[in-house]
Amino acid sequence: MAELTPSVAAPATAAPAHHGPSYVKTWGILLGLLVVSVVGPMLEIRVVTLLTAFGVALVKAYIVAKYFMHIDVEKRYVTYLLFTMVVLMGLMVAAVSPDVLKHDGHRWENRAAKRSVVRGENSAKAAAALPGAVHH
Amino acid sequence: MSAATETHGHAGHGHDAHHDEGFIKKYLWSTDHKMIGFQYLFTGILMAVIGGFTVYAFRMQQAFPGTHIPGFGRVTATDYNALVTTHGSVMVFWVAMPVLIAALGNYLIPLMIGCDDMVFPRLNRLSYQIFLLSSVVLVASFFVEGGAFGGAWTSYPPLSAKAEYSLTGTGSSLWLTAVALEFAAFLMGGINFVTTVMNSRAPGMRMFDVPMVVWMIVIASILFMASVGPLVAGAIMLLFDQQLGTGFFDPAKGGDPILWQHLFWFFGHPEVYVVLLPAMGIVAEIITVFSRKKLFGYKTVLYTAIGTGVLSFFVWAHHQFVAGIDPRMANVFSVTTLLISIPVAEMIFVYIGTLYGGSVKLNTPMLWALSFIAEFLLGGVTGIFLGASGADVYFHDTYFVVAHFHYTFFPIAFIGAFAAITYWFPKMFGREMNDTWGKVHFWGTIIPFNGIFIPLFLLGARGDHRRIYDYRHFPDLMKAGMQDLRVFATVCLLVLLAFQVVFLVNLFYSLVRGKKASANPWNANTLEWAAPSPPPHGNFPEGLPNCYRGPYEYSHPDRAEDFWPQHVKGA
Amino acid sequence: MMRPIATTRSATGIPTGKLAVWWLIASEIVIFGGVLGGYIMHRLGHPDWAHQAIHTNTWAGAFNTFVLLTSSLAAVLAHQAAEHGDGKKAAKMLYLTVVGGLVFLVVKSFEWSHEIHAGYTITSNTFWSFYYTAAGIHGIHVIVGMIIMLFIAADAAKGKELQRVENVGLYWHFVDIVWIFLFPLLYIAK
Amino acid sequence: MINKYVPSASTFAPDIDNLILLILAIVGFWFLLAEFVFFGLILKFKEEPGRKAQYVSGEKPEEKKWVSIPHYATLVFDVIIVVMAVKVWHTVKIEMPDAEKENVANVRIIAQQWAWTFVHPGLDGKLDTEDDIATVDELHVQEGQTYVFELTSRDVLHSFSVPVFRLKQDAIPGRIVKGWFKPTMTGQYDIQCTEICGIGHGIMPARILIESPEKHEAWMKATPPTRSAPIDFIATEQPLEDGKVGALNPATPDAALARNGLNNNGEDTP
Repeated sequence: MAELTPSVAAPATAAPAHHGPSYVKTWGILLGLLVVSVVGPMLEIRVVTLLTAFGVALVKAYIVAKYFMHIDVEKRYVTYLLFTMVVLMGLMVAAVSPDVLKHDGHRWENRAAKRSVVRGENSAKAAAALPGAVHH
Repeated sequence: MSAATETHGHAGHGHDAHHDEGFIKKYLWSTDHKMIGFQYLFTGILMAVIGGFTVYAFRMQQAFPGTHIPGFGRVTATDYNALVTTHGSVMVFWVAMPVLIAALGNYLIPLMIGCDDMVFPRLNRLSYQIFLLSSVVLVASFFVEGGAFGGAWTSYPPLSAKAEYSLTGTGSSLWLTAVALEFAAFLMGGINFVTTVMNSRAPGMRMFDVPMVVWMIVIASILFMASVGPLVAGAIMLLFDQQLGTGFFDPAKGGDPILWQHLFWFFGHPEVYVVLLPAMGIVAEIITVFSRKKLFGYKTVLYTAIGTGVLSFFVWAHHQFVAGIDPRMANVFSVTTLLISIPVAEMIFVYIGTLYGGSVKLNTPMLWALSFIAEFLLGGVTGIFLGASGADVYFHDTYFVVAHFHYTFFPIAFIGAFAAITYWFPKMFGREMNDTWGKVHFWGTIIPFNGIFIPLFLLGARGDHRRIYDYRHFPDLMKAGMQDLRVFATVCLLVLLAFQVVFLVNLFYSLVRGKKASANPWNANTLEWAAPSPPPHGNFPEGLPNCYRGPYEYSHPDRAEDFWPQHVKGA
Repeated sequence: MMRPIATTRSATGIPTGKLAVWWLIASEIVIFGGVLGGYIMHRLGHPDWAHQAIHTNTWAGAFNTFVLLTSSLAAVLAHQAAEHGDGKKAAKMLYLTVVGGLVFLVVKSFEWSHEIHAGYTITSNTFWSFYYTAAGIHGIHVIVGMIIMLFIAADAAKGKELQRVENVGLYWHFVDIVWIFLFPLLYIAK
Repeated sequence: MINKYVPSASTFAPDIDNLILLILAIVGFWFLLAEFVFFGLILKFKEEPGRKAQYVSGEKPEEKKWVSIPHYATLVFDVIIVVMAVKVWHTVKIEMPDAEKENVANVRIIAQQWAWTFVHPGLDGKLDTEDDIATVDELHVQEGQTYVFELTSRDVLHSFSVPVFRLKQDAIPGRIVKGWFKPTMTGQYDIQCTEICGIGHGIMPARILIESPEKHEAWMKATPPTRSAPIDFIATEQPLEDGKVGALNPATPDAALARNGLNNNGEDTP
């Protein structure tokens, strides 16, 4: 491919000299957080599970975005763009959940969904009651 | 490498020295944005013929139920649903989007921002190929056992999810695959458009020097990218429901059909603005050139277009007021729906304002652009009846809705496309279309168009509901005069379809025998008129142009001619 | 194939390839948003799914998270090498990243075959439908990323198109971030 | 305006008609004004040899005024319309008749591929009693009586629509949606399915017979009680195919097609 001009990193942005903690150190932090997110829920405490499982996931995502993807060095509107997409999904879920998440509302009732919850509970109890039910 | 260096003096990079490519390389395997634009355009026209045939068949059944339709035979209930579904899907996904966004976007964007091609030519070619594949998959679905999918272009489960309900099992999955492929094609195309306009503008072309049609196509691509995602996920889930028997949308398995409706319309409403904005851009270009007037408030139009785009993400559930969503949510969406009528109305007011003090030249492109405004006004205005939740209880899923969205979709997909084709034809093919035949086609389309849909407003208000293949089963809908309105609408459709032949003949005849066109036959300002007609590979043989001013400097006080091209340096 | 001048221009200051990848990531966020949004709404609406979720193998999920995080490290080291113009090292690191992807897929195939063998198929319960669909879409993105990475590594080894190393790295980090959210949603929420 | 063509036979029908009239007035005025100005400008500023167009950027405040006036006017009228619309929506879809204050009769509506099953309370006025009367494609109601209906579907989405009541509500499988109406006129009118539901979507018309109290009571006495499938058949996992549910086998899809002279493929059998 005869290339008139070598196309090493585009000149427009001087290649960002790496600053901040070394990549391997960041990797170490991420692994630590992974351990926290696995161990935390084992305590079976709901709020701890929420904090460790999902809170840590947010922190890990932030770290990967900042230190690996260098999103902070990038133009600001890139961050705004990605953040807008996430907010859009949040708004969609917020507007849809009164119909899908909840199984009844003003003058309507989703009997089939309520029934499937009861059926799920029953089959779980039945499975648990079986002698030598498989647990792992 | 210094991309920022002025490549003005550079006498066309290595492209021009290439040997004369063979037929395949030049027409079918080309990576030239103009050729890919033509591929989309002619595929879109071919699909429009399919869309036209389907509407001929089912409107004849509506007017003369149970009779033998010439060219089709008897329209059974199964056929009727398949024809209606095909008409809807083809016209939105395989005519409006390819012609307005992909064909014009591909052709115009590089030319109007003064560069030689899209940033990713091969990705551009691949996006057309996937689009072609989606068209083939859709057409194939007509011939499978059980026939084409018959559950309307919205494909609501459980009807679309279970073969024993829709009786078109294979057809449903092929339809869904075709739509998913089409989404993939337009995601790739969209990324290509947005990146090209962001990065490859001519030196000196600031944000507010970009022509309005380029802005509109970019905003449309962004709207599409941001809204199609959930429906791609929904399509995968529906395909699994259809083929694997999962229960995403099956109430018996804990799934929820309402989830599909939300995912569909979260995409569905931004989608109608995705096709509206390019048409608005086309109209802006044409009315400014042929009234020799600067666009009235460039920034107003741009900000209202962005405002419309943003608001279009918060209105979707007005399609579902009576569809079982929680009635308290309906009011929220009714408010946002009426709010979005404001920016769109403002855009129309600005276009009307542009005519003030102009020197309006009524040739064919201008007639199309002006009729877009006249017709779209009625489309927009009747949307208020449907956006107001109280009135929608009566109007939902009646022919009033059908007439409303045809008064918006027909101006967008057809009037907008005719305006663009007649305006840019000299640039695209280096020849001129016959203006008299153009006017014959114009009046032969506009008058019957109103003849079809005004009766449908009346029928809808009197209770005609949608997708009914034979109204004789409904005594209240066979009252005096109602069937006559249906016959009148169908006759007007036949007249309209007949006049499209005039357009096709004029198009293909002028392609070969039209009068030679100069580089700038309309004395317009935008950069594509700085290139020769038709522009060679690489667009600007004398070097890529710079941009010195906005696109709409017409009748500038301190300039002799009444136009001031963007690439001309001095006065 | 001659590259058009359009690709070399950079009015925004962001190289064209990277700008396109940011847009690709934006459109992918809404795709995964659709699947995960549907899953979260159903999961909160069906508390009984917890009994199904018990049968997911958390250790396999955790190990896979470790694998993807490590492959992200390799991807960013590849980018670092590419910035210094060392195409060879960048290619080596990219191959390491691809190996990480392979390990991820192998672990997942064992995990899935075990679960399917135990009777938890895609149609056994809507939880499992979401489980296989979400992880499946993510898996396809891993596979596509690996294939593209191999092409880019081949070019990088010859010192060509080194800016693409960073671009595919961005995509890979995004796929890793999706898994960072998938892991608690599918495996831990018991 | 609409009631000239479609009689308004329920208490909230006039409210909807008046709302439509209000919107028509506001929207009609703005539409005609915009078209008039639009065509006026085209004719006034048609191209004349030697006359150069003016240079108007539209950015100057006194120029912008010409657009911001209609802009704010649209906003004001939109607010008026939305307030009125929400009021009507509240009457039709949010408020429910209070069973204590007025005597309310309950009716059950079950939509299925291609027939409507209506369950009337019968003489005792209570549902799920021995004297319930289930009918196919014929809903008998009494003029002046407030009805609260429970609506569901057995298979796909349908939509219960009574144009003369200006009432429309989708029937969703697995969900029970409540609504109300109070007939104010006697007569026989169409019931439509306004959500595409397969090949029989066009042949599942039903009739609503609004009878005077005497005629209604006479009908109830004359019609033998017939049982029907429970409304939440999906919830109670009642298999549809058993067909033996209650005396009435409303209509398997094929039976509904045959009743309307079609074969299983939806073709007219000559």
